Amino acid sequence: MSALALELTLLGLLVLTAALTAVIRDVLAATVVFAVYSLVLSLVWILLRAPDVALTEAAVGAGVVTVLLVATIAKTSRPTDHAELSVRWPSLAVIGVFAVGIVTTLPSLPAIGDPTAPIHQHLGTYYLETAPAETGVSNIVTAILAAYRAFDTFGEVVVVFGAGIGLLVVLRQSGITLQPTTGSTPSTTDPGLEPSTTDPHGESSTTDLGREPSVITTTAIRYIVPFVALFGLYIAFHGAKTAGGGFQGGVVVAASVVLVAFGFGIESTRRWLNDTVLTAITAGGVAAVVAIGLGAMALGGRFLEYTVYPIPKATTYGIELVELGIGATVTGIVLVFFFALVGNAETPPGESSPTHTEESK
Amino acid sequence: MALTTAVVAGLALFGLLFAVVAVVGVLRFPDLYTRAHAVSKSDTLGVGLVLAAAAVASGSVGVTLKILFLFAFMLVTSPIAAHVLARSASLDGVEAWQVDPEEREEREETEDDQ
Amino acid sequence: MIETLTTRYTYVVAVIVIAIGLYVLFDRNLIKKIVGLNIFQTGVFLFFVTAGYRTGGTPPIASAGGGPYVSPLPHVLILTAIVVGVSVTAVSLGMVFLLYETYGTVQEDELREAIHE
Amino acid sequence: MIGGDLSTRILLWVAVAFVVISAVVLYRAYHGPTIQDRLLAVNVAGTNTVVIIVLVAVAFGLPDMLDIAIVYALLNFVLSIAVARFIGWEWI
Repeated sequence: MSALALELTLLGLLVLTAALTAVIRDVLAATVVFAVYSLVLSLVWILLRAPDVALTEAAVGAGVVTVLLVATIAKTSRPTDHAELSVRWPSLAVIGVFAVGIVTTLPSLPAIGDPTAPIHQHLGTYYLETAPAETGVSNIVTAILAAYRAFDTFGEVVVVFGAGIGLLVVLRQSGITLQPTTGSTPSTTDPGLEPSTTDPHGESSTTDLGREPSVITTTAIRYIVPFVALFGLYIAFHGAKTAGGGFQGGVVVAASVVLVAFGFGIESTRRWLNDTVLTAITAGGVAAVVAIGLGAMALGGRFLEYTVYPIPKATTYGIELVELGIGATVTGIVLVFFFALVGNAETPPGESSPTHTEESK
Repeated sequence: MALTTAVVAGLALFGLLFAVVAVVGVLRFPDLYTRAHAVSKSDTLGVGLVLAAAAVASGSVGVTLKILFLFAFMLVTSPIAAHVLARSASLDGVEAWQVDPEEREEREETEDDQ
Repeated sequence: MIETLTTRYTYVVAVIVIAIGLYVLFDRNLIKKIVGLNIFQTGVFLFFVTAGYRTGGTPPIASAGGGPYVSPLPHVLILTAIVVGVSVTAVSLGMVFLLYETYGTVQEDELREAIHE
Repeated sequence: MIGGDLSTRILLWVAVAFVVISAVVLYRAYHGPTIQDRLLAVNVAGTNTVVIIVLVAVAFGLPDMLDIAIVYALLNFVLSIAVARFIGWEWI
């Protein structure tokens, strides 16, 4: 009974937060409510016994999407502070008809959780029975992801890699590159932002954000970052045994670097993590997956067929190495997202674009 | 058996009380600084008590260790997050709430003639 | 109708979330469109993962005598879909930023006028 | 099994209470005059989510879910710091 009550309240809150995101006019308030939506959604995944999906939703929702959304909002529009609600009734009516149309088809589906439903009969049971034995990995989701559907996961890694490259290409048009500004050139002539004078030993006196980070934050970050990075690696490494995997671990490790970036200044972090390191991590991850795949072909098997490798328990190691490849790529790409969208702190948006007028919407 | 249930119930409800107090603080307090104050104190304590209740209810050492780490981490980070928010607000020029002058005089008069 | 509600309420919630996602997709502000796309996606994911659910099922992590497992197939599909969804969101945010840099607005109607000039 | 003995039922009902609290905090997320108010609401919602995950993990006997709670605790901290520091720089 209480489990049902929890499920219903969570689903109710899910719909409430989604509806609130829809009706709030101010985009930043909507994004904040969307962050709460992502939190509730992760809980729904847990109730539906999907730990891997919940972990990914946690990594994505709190780690990547919300930060990028707020970064873009802060850089583009000047949000109004009073959040009023507004509803466009005509589009609501059309979508309402669409939704009712779909709901009428629901009775044809099997009831939720019904063991006799077809999904629990054919392919599902095959994987549940043979996967642990065949791949020697107890997390069946990771087994399917990295062994049976390894080629598809390889495609997913390339998609993430492509997204990073795509973002850089898109942003290059507007003159934003990942190049750390070498030397301590004063960032802008704008009196508002003091020039970020970096002392010879690289510790910039005022961070490029133009504000001295409070001692509390920097010391706290200095103690917390190792735990965050270590836990990210644990999730990436341990993806085969418990819920987790390369992607979620990669995001958490990237979050630890983001912490360093905010604790000690984006400028110095970018100089520490300059382009060669970033490209090495991202390309290295994809290269690792390709190497494993081609190595299997070299030994006479098909692409990414682990069993061909002579070592014992080849599939287990194959899965874990592919997961680490994904983790490395995702860490690099999330950092590229962060540095590209958030990182160019030197040129506040006002200056770089000629057509930008002062009271832009 | 009944003892653990009683302990779990006590801890959980007490923790819930503090969480409710924190949320009431977040909604009712006049300005950001008092709200951040409420969250960093009452919420952390409320969460700690409920986590303790969960640890007692679980009974297994592994789970209790993880919950202990979780609570230690939140004990450190939750106040710091509130600090960072308050600092970012003060740098942005969000003024703290004061009783406005006329109200203060009335209050002083009422106190004098009591 | 009642029978659908009692045994398939999560599907109904999934459809509602998909509808809200569509509604937000038609918003004027480009960034809210991206948020709407995300909500729409999660609605579809909810539909998939609920299909795989099994009453009294345990998560698909093989453990001795793990009891009836929840079907792992929807989880695998959704994991890949979430990753692709994040990539799409990041690149589209980059494009919104580029549009803002060149035309100075993120509102769809103002953008259309600015492009026509 | 799940709602079986009393302590798991208590945990689940406390989890329901925390979900309601997160819903109530939404008002501050929507109305909050300043940006930092909204971030505070997300911070409270995040902490509540961590607690709900732990309660559900213990009530349903799924120890793996605690990793998710830890990830959320880490990422909520990163989110609060990243967004607060980032917004402080802009004119908002």
